[in-house]
Amino acid sequence: MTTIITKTVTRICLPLVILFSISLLLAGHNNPGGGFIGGVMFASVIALTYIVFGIDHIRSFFNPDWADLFASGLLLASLTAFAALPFGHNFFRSAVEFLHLPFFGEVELVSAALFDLGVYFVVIGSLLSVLKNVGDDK
Amino acid sequence: MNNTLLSLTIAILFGIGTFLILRRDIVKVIIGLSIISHAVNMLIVSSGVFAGTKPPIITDDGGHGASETTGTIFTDVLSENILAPITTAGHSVNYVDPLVQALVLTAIVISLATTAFILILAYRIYEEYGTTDIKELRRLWG
Amino acid sequence: MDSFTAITLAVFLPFILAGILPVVEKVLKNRIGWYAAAVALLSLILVAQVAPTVIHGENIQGSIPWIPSVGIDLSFYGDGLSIMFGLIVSGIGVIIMAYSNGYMSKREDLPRYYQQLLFFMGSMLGMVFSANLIQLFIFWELTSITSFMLIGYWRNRPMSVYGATKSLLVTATGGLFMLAGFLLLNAMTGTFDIPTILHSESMIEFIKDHELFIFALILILIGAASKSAQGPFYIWLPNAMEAPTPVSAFLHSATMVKAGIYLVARIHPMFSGTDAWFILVSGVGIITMLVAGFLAFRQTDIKGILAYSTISQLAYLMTMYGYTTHIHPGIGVAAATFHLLNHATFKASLFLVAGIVAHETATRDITKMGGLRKEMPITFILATIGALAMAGIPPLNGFLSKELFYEASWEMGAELGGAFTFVIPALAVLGGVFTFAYSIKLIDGIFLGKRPSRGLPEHIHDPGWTMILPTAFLALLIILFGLVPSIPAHYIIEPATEAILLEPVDLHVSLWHGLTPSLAMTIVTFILGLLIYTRYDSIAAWQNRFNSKHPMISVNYFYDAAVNNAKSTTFGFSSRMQPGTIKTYVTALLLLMIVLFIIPIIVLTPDIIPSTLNFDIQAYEGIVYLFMIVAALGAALLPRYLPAIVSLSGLGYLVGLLFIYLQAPDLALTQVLVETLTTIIFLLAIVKIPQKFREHITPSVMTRDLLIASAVALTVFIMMINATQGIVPPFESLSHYFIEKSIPLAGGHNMVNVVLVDFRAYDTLGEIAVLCLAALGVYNLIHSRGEEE
Amino acid sequence: MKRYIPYAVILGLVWCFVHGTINLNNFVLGFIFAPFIMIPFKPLYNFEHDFSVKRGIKKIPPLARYSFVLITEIIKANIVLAKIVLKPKMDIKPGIIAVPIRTKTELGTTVIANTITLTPGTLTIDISDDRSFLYVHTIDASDPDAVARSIRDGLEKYVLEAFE
Amino acid sequence: MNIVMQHLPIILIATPILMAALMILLRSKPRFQKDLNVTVSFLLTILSALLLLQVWNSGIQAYGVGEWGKYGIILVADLLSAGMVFLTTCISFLSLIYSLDYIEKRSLNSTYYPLFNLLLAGLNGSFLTGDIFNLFVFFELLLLSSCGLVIANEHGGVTRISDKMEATFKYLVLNMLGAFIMLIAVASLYATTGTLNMADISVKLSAMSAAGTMPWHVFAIALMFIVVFGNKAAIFPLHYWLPDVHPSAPSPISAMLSGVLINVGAYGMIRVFFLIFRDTLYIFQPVIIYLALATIIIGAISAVAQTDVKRLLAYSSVGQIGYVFLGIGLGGMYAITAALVYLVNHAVAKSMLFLSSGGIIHHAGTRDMRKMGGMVDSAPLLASMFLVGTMSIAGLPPTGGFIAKFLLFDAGISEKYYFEIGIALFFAVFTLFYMFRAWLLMFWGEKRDVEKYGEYSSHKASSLIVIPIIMLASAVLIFGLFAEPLISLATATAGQILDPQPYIQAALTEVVR
Amino acid sequence: MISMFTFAITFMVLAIVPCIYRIIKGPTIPDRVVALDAMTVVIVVMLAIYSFDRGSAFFMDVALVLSIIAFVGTVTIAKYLDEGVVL
Amino acid sequence: MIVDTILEILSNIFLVIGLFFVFLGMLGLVRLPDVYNRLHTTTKIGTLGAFGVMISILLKVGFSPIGVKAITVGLFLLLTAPIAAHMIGRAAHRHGVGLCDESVVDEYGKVCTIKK
Ligand code: NA
Ligand code: NA
Repeated sequence: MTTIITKTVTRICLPLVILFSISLLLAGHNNPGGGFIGGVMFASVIALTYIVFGIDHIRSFFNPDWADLFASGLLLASLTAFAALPFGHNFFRSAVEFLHLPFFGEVELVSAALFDLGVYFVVIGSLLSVLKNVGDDK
Repeated sequence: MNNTLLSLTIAILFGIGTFLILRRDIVKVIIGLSIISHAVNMLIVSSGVFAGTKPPIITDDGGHGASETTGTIFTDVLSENILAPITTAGHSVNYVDPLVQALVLTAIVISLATTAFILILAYRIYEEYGTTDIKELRRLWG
Repeated sequence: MDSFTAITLAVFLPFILAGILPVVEKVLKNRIGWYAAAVALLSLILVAQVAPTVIHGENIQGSIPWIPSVGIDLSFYGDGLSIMFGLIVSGIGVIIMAYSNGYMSKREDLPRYYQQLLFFMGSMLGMVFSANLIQLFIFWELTSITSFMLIGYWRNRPMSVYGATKSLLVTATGGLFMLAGFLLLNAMTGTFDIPTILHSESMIEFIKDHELFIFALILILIGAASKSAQGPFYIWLPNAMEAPTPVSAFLHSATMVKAGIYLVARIHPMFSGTDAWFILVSGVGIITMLVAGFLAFRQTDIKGILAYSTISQLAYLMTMYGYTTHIHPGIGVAAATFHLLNHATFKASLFLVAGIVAHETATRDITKMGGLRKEMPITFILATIGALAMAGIPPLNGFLSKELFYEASWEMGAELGGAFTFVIPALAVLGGVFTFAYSIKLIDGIFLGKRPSRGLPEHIHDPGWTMILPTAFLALLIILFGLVPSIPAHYIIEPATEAILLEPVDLHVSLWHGLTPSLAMTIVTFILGLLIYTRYDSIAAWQNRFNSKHPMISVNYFYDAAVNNAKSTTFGFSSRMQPGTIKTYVTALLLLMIVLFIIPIIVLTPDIIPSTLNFDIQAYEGIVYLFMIVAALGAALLPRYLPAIVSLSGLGYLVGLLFIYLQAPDLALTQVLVETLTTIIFLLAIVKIPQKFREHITPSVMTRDLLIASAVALTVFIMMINATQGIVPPFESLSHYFIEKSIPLAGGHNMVNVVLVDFRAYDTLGEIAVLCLAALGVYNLIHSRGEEE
Repeated sequence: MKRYIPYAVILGLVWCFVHGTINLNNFVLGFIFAPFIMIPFKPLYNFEHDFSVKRGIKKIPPLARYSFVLITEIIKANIVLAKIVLKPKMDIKPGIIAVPIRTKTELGTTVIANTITLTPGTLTIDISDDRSFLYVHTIDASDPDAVARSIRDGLEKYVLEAFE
Repeated sequence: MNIVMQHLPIILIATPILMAALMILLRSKPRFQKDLNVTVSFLLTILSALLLLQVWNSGIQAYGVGEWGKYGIILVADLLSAGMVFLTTCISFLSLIYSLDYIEKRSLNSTYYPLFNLLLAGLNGSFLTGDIFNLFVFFELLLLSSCGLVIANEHGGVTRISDKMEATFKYLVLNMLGAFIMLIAVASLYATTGTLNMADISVKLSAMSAAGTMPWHVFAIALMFIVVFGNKAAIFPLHYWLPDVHPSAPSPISAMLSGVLINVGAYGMIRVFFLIFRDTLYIFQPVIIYLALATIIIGAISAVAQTDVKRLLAYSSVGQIGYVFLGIGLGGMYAITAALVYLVNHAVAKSMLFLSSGGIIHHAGTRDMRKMGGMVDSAPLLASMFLVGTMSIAGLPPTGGFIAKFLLFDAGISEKYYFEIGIALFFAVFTLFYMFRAWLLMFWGEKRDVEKYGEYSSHKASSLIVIPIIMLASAVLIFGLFAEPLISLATATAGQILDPQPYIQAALTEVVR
Repeated sequence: MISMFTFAITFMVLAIVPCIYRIIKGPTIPDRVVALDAMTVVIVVMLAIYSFDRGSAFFMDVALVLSIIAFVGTVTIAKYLDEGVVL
Repeated sequence: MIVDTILEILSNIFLVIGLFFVFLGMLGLVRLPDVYNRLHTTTKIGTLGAFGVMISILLKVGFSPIGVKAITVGLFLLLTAPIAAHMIGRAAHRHGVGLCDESVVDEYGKVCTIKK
């Protein structure tokens, strides 16, 4: 078992890193980052909690089905790509919209971001599914 | 990106990886594959073709729509033998080649997936065979 | 109905009507044999219906489009030769099917039996009427397959399976060679159409002068010889006797084995008249005739005698088709064609008799029989007619064709001159001697002499009329053809001979020719035949001694050795080729890459080192390169897993650092993340892999591996320094497009990300699918244990 | 919901920091995300006592004091170690000693442990099962009691003030 | 319907990916999972037929994913790719039906459907893509999905799990190496031409060739692709993984691997060499021919040595793919036609044989042919189906295999490759020998020693297992009896292959934003 | 004239030498892990300098990610060493 | 103006000191006798040096993205470095890595052996 010291710092890191991962996901289109990088970041911090607190302990309160997550990610990604078809466009045709929101100012809405979200889910889901499957294997 | 010493390094990594995949221990083989995968990734990046110095992230845009133009014509008129893109003479680009980086990203992710699979496979093989020696891993032969 | 339709129907009706046999069986039950006979009769009628047209010198031709893109149509050609074969095939077919009603037990799988017989008959008819070499080949191989199925009719008996396998391997293989011959013929003439070649003198001239002539001839003759059991290919026929006797009578005496003869006759116009033709066809024929004749004489199994006799008789035909003389160019051909017809009648009748005898006595061993003439008088008479015809006793048809054979041999000998003047006729006589001897042996062994005290059933009698009548009909033909030879000669042999020689033929056959050399040869034959028959025991003793001393003088020895040892021999090869260790496989791949890489260097002799190499780097960059090499070496050389993995991880971070120098922040991010995750998974894996094994690398292995590794490194290096010279002007990278359109069209500043999620998002879709696959695969790996629930 | 507020505030700031631009937009974004991140991991965090602004403000001076001491100690530590590393002859007397601690909360224990690690010559190796001792590796273990004393009197006091 | 017709190429690739995701999400509802997948798979078969029809009627279709034209990724459906896709969807549909009864429930309901769908996506994607890097991505998709499927559990458990893993490991290592080499080649190609679009590369390389500025290393790149595709197709000396992997997989997957997956290598070879590296043909053609001959020899001789029915079939695949490559290497119009016909016939026959072998294994409870015998009485249907396949592989009429061999030999001889065809012919005899020997060992001869090996299973193969076999066997016969449609299709395809201008025209005039 | 940047980067690269030495030399596994961890710190510093020199924050992101992920890695290896398991 | 100059000088000093300390920390890896002592130099000197460099950058660029991120990185290192050191040290000891010969006391070792 890891010590209280490690656990405490992991507790501190966990939200920070998750936040960072979301930041990387959202920033990806204009800055380094994106779905994959954000996803790996997320997966590694969950892995860290698994490692530090023990997979069974984490699972007692936080036990998403990672397979469902990566499947949904793949579904989301492919549906995003399909979404262009009803509009008379080719598969994966992207759309860019610039929205003016009252508080945030100009916000760029990119259909590709939805795809990137799918990537994000797939990365998180698949990596953690691997870790969980192997970790469970006694 | 004509960099001979980098090419040499990549080649040497290739050699080292090759040496490892010729070993008898499957874990060593996998390590060898990892090294080669690094080498390949670097190789792809170094085959980028722009001599730019900036990362391929456009920073200086004054609002959407405007951006750096590269002075390039993009048309394909096969009948007239015009093969896009065609740049104006003496043109130089600030960025490094974004395409190769995207390719490498894909390659890295794929090799992560493959490596994960092959590692767990090695783990199961050990469970089944009780060894990691490739010489004993030859029930299938002849 | 026009002739073409009639022939088409004659060929395909057996297939179609056989196809519905299982349905017919529901109605007719055990009597489907008669249905089959009716089908055969239908074909016979259809063939006979067109015969007059052909006899009048008019050939039948027509085609249905089949594979026009390679110039192969379903086309039929009916000339005298085809019609003769068509009549034999369908005629004997009727007899055999009828006979089978009595022969085949009701307990047998009759639908299968008749179905295969009819398939065979259809294939045979298709073969003889094919106007097209490829079509001919197709039907040819179909006869091989149906023969295979019929020989293996009793499919659980090892000897049946052995015989069936042998026949298939020999004949189908021969067929493949024949196909190659046809292809060469096509390469020479540009057509597969037989009539086209036959009717073009220039083409035939061209073939004979062509450099591929001899190859085509040999290949086609291999096919013919294998089918007709000539030369070394004879070995399958004796074993084919495992088939039900009617099958042997039909396929392995009267019809299928003559396919090779048919082929020789068919290609006669294209290839004959050359030395090669004579040497190959007649040479092989004579040797086979003598050897098989002797072996037939030595058999004790009735069907064994008949089988070897068939081989020997077919060799007669071969020999004669090889003869071409200046004075009577057609004499050999005519003799062969006549003998072919006669052989079909007497050999089929003998087989049917053999079937009757075996059916009644429950044995086929001639040494266990004797004196049956009293118990089965009708059978005895029929057998005697057949045997005497085979022995060449007048006034039966066998005598006539043997006379022609002797005449042709005499003339051929004279034509060649020198020693051949007597050698050729002498060899022919020797063949006749054996024939005479085993024919007598057959009758003597079964019907004459004393009935053995033990081994035979109590009550032996003539069979029912279903078996007698067909046999009797054949015997009738034997006598008819002998007494009135002008009927077959005029209506069958002449048209057939004309078809082969491509010129009008006037054939005069009669019982009395006058005092000719051939008459003398016949008399010598009878005397010598009687003589060696009486000396049978000493000859047998001599041969047994010889065989035990020289077991290798047997084609069967080689066949069995090849087939039985095939697995063990090839296993040695295959286990050396496929040693099972992945190292070999990897080495092969790498060596192939290296070798292939060298090819352009050798062929083009380029400057493999470009002149514009750039060695200009910052010092720190160089040091990082060095670090990477050191870290990689660490990962390679550290003997234990964990240190190696730590070193590998270090390499990964350094690669990330390098990506920074290469202006790739996204890559660096991904690299360090992936590196760490890889390390975690490495640790997960080695948790359960304690390092028990440690490789001891011998110096020789080390040297070899280092050589391979260096060669790979060199290959990559040369590839890279050349490839990184930049895009060949005037072309440009399409990355320009991304720089220009990233923001306006995709709304993103990070071009790498835009490429990933927009321009090449499709790649990324594949990439995330790969990630899912890894997860699914790992799930499968972990959950693959244990039994199914 | 109230107890999320401190976390939300912190995460709002974190968002600004990782994003690199400190402005209201970013803060609000982080603030909004915070609950969603925290809820699944609720059991990992101690939500017993509600957050009070007053208490938070009261903690600022001790925190500042602690930070100041920490920084000076760190600098000292570095200079000491730099000397050791640069000295041509290694004459150190390292060892692991047990140091009793008075902190009770997990955060306090962690902070003191980390502080010890960051300060001169000491490095927390482990904590005893009852959390009353820290096992500290020290480069100069010639007088273990002195080390333990200096920790108790120096750093631990400030940690207790600021974090408990 | 119109929208479907417009997007046929991508639908054939993306739908399986979508289905894979759905199948994972639906894994708690096995019935629905099964029904949905079978339905969609069937529809895909129809759609692929429509695509082929569309290409046949209105020429080569290019589809720009994301409407980026050659700057993104385009899919190109010409007769070759559309034909391959049609073949793939047909065989995979039948294999899927077969799997429903053959694969053990715990695999079937957890990972089998998604893996199978991704395999299909990988195949269709590899065939349709017009982008060389995308080809790499889909190769990886193929690799990992087939690895996952090889270790899927099947009923009966005749194949040891350890064997599956050993085989998978070898497969994976060799293919990872292949992938690395492919990346080197692709990167070098990009560095030389500045594009990844195959049509574009082709245009640029021909222009370089015409101007005399083509660098020599393009030849080296071309030859590296032989390693890449040769590895996928398992030609000598890259065949080693095949005899280990194909038999270890569950039979429907063996059918997919041997029937379809190795064709990817042949396809890639044709596509890359006749589209991109036309100007280097004169160097690589002899190389391919001799590698093909070596492959034929190795496959033929090794197959004779086998006693395991699936391993025998696998070696036979090695030999047979050698014939396909011989056709590719000969390179003329007729030879390519022959190679394509050969490929299709082999695909159909071999998948049928592997599916039958699954039935045989169920029946006999072993893969060792020496422990079988006389099964013709207890399994007459399998016997006749296997015989049809045997005849086709052996090249006997009236099966498609004969037509294929005939065309190939004729093509070779008409192009004066006498020696090469001689070798090929000689080893065709081996094929005949080992195929019939196998059939005889299993179905004829004395019934097996019951005391030693136990009774044959009395369990009758269900219609899910029988129907796919019968359908494929009928196809084998149809290709033999009515060969003209296939040959004309192959001829038209060969025409497109040898004249890449229409392909380039279609690919590069795709609308670009 | 060597710029400040080149000097700093070169200096940091030289700081990696001891890390690599320890990674290779060991002698114990913890030694290697310490060295690996230390190497990431140096790389982080290099990234920071590089980022500053280029005036772009992109490389800073890499530095942040590296410092986080290296922590994860170190904890994992340490736990493995300590308990012989990872998860 | 003067403020700028002072900041510039200060930042350069921080930079030089930071770099120097990072280097020293790494040098410690070679010079110090065992893993525990090496942990001292890398975590303390290395981290502080890194922090110094980050401060220097912050001083140079102010609260621009680069500066803010730099200080984020620095803080994160300060937070995690001790934990890493603690984990490694603990693991090393429990893994059986003994203290160097110069060591004078090992109170933890006793506890460990009792536990085992
Ligand atoms: Na790696
Ligand atoms: Na750290």
